[in-house]
Amino acid sequence: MTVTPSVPAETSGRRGTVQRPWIRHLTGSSAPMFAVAGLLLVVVVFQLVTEPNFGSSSNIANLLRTSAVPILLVVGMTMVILTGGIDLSMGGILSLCGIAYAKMVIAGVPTSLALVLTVLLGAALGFGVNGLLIGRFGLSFFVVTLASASVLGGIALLWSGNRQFDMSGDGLARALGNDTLGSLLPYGAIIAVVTVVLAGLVLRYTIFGRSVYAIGGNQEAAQLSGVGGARVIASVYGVSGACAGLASVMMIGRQTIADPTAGSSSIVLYVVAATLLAGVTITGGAGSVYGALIGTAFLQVLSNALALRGFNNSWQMVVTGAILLVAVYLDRVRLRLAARRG
Amino acid sequence: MTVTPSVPAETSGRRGTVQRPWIRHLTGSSAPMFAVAGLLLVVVVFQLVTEPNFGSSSNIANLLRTSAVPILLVVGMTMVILTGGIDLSMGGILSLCGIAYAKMVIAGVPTSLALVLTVLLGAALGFGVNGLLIGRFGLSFFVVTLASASVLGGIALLWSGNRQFDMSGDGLARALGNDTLGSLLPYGAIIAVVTVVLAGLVLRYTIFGRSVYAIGGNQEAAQLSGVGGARVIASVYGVSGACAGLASVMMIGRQTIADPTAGSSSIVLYVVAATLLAGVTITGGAGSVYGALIGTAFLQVLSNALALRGFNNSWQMVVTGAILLVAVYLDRVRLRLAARRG
Amino acid sequence: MKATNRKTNSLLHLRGITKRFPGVQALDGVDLEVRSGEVLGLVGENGSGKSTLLKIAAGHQNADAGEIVLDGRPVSLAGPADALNRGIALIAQEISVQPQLTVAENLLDGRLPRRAGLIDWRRMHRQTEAELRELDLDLSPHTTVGALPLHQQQMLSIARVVRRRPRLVLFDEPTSSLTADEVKHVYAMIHSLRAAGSAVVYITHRLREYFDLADRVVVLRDGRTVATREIAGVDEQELVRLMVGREQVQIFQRPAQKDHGDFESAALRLEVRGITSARLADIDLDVRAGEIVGVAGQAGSGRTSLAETLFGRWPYSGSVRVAGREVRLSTPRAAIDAGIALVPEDRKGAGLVLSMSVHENLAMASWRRTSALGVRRPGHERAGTTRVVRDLLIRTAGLDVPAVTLSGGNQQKVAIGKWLLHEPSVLILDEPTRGVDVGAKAEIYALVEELASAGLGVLVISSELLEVMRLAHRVLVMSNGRVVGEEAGARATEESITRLAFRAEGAPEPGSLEVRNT
Amino acid sequence: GCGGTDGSAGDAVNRSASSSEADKVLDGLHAGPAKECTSGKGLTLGYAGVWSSNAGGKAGNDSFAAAAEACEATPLVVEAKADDPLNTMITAMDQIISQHADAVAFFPLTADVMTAPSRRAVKAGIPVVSGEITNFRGASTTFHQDRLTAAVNSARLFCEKYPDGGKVIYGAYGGSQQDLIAMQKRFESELRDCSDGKLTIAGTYANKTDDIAGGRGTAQAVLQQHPDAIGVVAYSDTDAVAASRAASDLGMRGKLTIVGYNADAVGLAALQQGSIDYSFAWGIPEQQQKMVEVMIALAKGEPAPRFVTLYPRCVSRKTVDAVPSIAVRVRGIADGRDLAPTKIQPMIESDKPTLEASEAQRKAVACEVS
Ligand SMILES: Nc1ncnc2c1ncn2[C@@H]1O[C@H](COP(=O)(O)OP(=O)(O)OP(=O)(O)O)[C@@H](O)[C@H]1O
Ligand SMILES: Nc1ncnc2c1ncn2[C@@H]1O[C@H](COP(=O)(O)OP(=O)(O)OP(=O)(O)O)[C@@H](O)[C@H]1O
Ligand SMILES: [Mg+2]
Ligand SMILES: [Mg+2]
Repeated sequence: MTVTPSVPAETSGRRGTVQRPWIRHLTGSSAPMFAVAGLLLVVVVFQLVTEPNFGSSSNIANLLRTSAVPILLVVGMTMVILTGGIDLSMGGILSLCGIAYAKMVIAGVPTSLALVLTVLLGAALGFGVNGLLIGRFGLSFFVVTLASASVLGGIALLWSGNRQFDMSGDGLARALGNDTLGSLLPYGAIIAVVTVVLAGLVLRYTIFGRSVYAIGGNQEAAQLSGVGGARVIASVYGVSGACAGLASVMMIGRQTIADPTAGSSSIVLYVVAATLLAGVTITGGAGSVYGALIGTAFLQVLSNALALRGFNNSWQMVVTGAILLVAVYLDRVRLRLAARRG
Repeated sequence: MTVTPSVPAETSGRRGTVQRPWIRHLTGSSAPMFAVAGLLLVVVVFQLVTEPNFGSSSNIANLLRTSAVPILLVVGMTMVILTGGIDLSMGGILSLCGIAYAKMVIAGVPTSLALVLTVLLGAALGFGVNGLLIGRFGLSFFVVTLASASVLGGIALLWSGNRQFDMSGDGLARALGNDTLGSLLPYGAIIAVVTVVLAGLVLRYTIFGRSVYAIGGNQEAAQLSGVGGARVIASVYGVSGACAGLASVMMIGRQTIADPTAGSSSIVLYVVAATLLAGVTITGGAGSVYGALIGTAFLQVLSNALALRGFNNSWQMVVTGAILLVAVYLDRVRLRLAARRG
Repeated sequence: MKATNRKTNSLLHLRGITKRFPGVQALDGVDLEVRSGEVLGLVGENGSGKSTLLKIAAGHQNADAGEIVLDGRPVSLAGPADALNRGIALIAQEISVQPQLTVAENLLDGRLPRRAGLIDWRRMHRQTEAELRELDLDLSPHTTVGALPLHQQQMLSIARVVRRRPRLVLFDEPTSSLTADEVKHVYAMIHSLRAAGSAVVYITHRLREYFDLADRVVVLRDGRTVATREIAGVDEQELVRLMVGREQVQIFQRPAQKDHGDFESAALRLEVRGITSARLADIDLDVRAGEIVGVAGQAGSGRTSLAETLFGRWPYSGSVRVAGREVRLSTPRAAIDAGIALVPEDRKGAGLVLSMSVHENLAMASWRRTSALGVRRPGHERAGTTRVVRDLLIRTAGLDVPAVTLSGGNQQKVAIGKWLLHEPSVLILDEPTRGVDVGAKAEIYALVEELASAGLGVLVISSELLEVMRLAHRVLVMSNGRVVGEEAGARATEESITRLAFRAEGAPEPGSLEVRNT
Repeated sequence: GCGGTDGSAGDAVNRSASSSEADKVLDGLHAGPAKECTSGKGLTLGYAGVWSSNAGGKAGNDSFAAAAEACEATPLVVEAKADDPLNTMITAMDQIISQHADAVAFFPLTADVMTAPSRRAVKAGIPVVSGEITNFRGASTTFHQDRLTAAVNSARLFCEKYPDGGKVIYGAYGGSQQDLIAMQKRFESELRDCSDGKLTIAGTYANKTDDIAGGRGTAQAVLQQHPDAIGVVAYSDTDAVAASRAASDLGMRGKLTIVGYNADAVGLAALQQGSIDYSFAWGIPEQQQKMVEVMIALAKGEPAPRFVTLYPRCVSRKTVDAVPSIAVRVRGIADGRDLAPTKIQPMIESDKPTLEASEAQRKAVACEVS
């Protein structure tokens, strides 16, 4: 199988000019991340200057609380996209896991045990359904996760009997989804950021993590080096399922109900957009979970800012889409220039 | 240019055994279409026997009327998927075109002119936004159409002032979306089927149509032999935009209002699933618009049957997803077997 | 030489063509004249610039310098379409068909008969049927081309050019994936082209074909024209001498070395018994410690399939022992764990992750060895990869630059080098020097020999007979998925190997199987 | 004289009405005179609302802003998103809190969900006006929409109209909103009781997307199974219109009594065109005007009712002309006219939760059966 990298990847030049590391960072594959980080900074500073309440502890807590679930989902999605896939089923898994958690808690399972079991359920669904079909049988990730999203979302509705469950009495879920450490730091956000850092470490320092990049870079070569087997691909969907499982409990804590439609397809597409915004490339192999974090943070700050200025959802749709387009366009231009220089 | 089919494509064997055409049809790339057609037949017969209302003229008219918009969208989506892409923005285009049509009609433009302009607008959006960025600049179809879906949907909302428009007085739209020829045949369904046949003819009898297949099979080879890759790709998104434009007016006729949120992401994902169900492969190059029609018909009959038997949406989600999974799995098995035989 | 035929009927004259790729001077002032009605053989080693020259002549690539003179007038070719309009057609080395379209559409290549603007399939099929009959091709116009076996696809991609009767057809290794019958077929097409007054330029690695077809040959070496001869005035040995040139004979010179017999007492690294699969039939094979076994054969003879099967990529029946242990090679990982390493023939596609750094690529195959509980030990890894870069003289701007920035030869060294850290018992090299320049080639040969003498069992697959003969202590010849012959390295000659490979083509002689039961 | 009813294509929902247009209609209904109001001066009133692309959401957001501005308060309306309603409703509320609004209210999507942000508001010293009775007890004032009264009135309507009994189809949302489920249950039991079991719910259809296209297919399926049905009761006007379209296709419309809910723009137009027969008027503009009044009082520490219960008036094809369009009512609010005297939306103020209006109150808004 001939894999011709569709994008002439960045070459550091025939003459082998050795660039300083920080220049390489700015013009290299991390460029989109730094660009979005810069934009984020601009928006934050602008908001701080023009909007006195933006920096208030309650607004920051609000921002962080709102971001926790998307960030968790983005971590899982990043892993999947790094291998060159997409997980459209995260919403379905989230819905189903939320109902499973609620059913367990209502049946008297201790909440902490229920939490662990829910995360495991998410991982098992991702690994056993998507992972097996994509990694082992080689089916298209798009079709598989599209279909499993439908199946799992349907099962969530059936199992719940189309009902929401009142979970306001569940202290653990509330802690995860709602409560703050001090007045500023929601536990959920802490967990989300810890997950990002953990994922970053795993991606950098473990065989599994490097295999994820290798598969995204060139699946065949990774396989022929013994690191790109079905198991790694399956595991990536397992991780994304686990993230969705954890997110489902956070969502319950935030909403104080378990809702069988909690994970909609639009949440999933939002998560994909956030992941792709700052340098995780859709073809896999390039980008980092920190970039994904920055992309999500940017979208969140943006909608916070737009909402407070009275721009409604429609404006947010337009601006988000436009920024995504500009981001991929500029990235393409950067790669072209890099290829020409090389 | 090396042409190595990524899936060990069905080889008829080194010894070049010549099979009878009909056997080739049943085991060849049209196999999924015939399988789903068979399944469709089974469901229809079962329904006719067990459910007296199923064959009633009103139920058939209902089925056809409900199917018209999805079928139109599926035609556009098929064209795009045949080139190896996906158009996630069909919903956004549909919403925006619907508002454009309503605005024109309210401003006094004759409805037939407004209809033509709306279809042209859809084509222009597809060609000029998605087509240009994907075909000409080589950006990822997924990212581009994800982003343009958001932008166009947002513009639809902004332009409408977040309002629905009463279009119950519009006879043309009502004819397209609601009225029937005799008691059985909704005009919308007739148009949808005519569109399918037209698309089928274009795909088979024009150079453009053959180029669509060629690009899906091997984009680079197609470009080398002067098929004009960029323009064909852009045109395909234009066609899908035009289909969305026409569908928007049908939708207005059906709902009697113009709704800026008419094209949701879940409609788009439904359309993708319907397209992929019966033999259009997600990697492009294989499948036909008739297969896509059969896939859509199957999903529509299935939900009609389930609804008549009192199974709710959740069941339909589960069944649809499961059938899609089984379909792609069996297709993979078929290809494996074909490769082994070869 | 060039003075003699200037006035006669020079069709195309390439003058002083120069072309440079990153790191390689592919062509360096090449002159080439083609006359109407002749078949001109273009001879040269791998990488000598033959394909590049033809691509320039056919408008697929632009020369950095030089002149293209057509019918006595200098022209500049805007692209393949322009060249085709001027009557110059290239049949590329790689098969170029549109797999999703039918035989008829591919054959007519976009010039489809139409009625009222629509494609007239009936007429198209009738026309194609007639043409296929005329071309003596046993294909149905309706078949989807992707479903055809590769050799038929190749025939088709030839036919669709030839049918247009261009004035000049440039054949780049048209026969490399064809059976003997089909080769005859191509001959017939060339004869009819010539009879119609067209000229042909022909490249092949089967030297005999030059003698069958060509009127004259031009020999390229290292991107320069080194000789032009009437075919009647040369023999095969002379041709090889011209191709290889003195200085290059050096690298193909076998060092005084142990021969096949010397390994009989060495430990068995690899024992293959009766391996059969969709593409292989009943393969037996031994490789001993320190031994280099070469595998030769025509393209499509099953060499790559053998390598890939031994690396766990395809299901098989039969048994394999590595270093005395029975192993089941169900996945590449299982093969790696068993001690087998593969350097695949498609370096960019399968050998390296080009987007990742040199360090990562070198370390990848041994991650599982160098890590503790799945966590990498960067210091440990870097010590290893630094050593490999030093030992293999890999020229790179650093360990952390992406592998895509390296030259072909250095990329190949990385693809080999990654196995050094893993310490396998069997190393399989599939076309180890494809697209690698002369200097790097010599370094790779030295490296392979060093690894063998360190006790590895090495299996070298190559289409370059000189390479096989240079490296192997023993040469196996494959054809149609079988091992059909064996020669001791010292005794192997280009001719003896080619004879073995060809004898097995067509009707398999029972004797061909006996050859390997030495 | 309201938008979208003249039969031609036009603005279905909230085409803005001019003051003179509004005055003409509202004068006839005895609305209070246009008044200068400065009670909200210097106050910021927050409202976490439904996305404006939803007709009801837009009506709520527009009339809230109109009412606040009419009394010189600054409205801070933050919308939730249709995509992800519950999470974004929480976020909207939190954003209002971080803006230190002087009072905050929210739309009851799923009321329980708002407990946590409501607590945060109270903690930040911001009085909360809760949108729904099931929500948290710390709210200063709770607005409650009494769907049960509507359920009873529509059941009674059928008992009166069809003394011989028959089959009724119920159009449910199909989601899990508690108040909608309670409404359906109440209708069912009342129907059984008032007809001595002669009237039954023969089938249900669901329409989660709350659009006409979505309800039409499912309604048609169930109508086909029950060609002898005598009526359809739907949780929303949109859903009722969907059933009406399906019935027309089946040739059954003439035999059916179709009842919607909300009497929003879609419902009013449908009543005027005769595609549905009854609806129950939920006076979103009136509720928002009252809500703003209560919020201003709370912000200033003045007394305010603990509970405000809105019970819906039955509107029929005959009486629909007496109900002015939402656009007219929003204009009236913006002009400072008091809509309470119009009695479009009767309300009960109480210190304890009023889950259901009294018998007398219910009868006052019952359906006129023809
Ligand atoms: N597109 C390219 N980019 C970089 N280097 C190239 C490219 N094409 C050819 N080369 C290099 O130019 C040199 C000549 O290549 P060419 O393909 O013309 O050789 P050839 O004589 O046809 O060899 P073979 O017999 O193996 O086909 C080789 O060193 C090759 O690696
Ligand atoms: N058991 C198998 N089943 C299916 N496909 C196989 C099997 N073994 C090999 N292949 C496919 O066949 C390809 C090799 O076929 P090809 O005819 O091009 O080369 P080959 O004959 O194996 O090798 P070479 O040309 O190097 O002698 C492999 O790359 C692989 O894709
Ligand atoms: Mg070549
Ligand atoms: Mg090979």
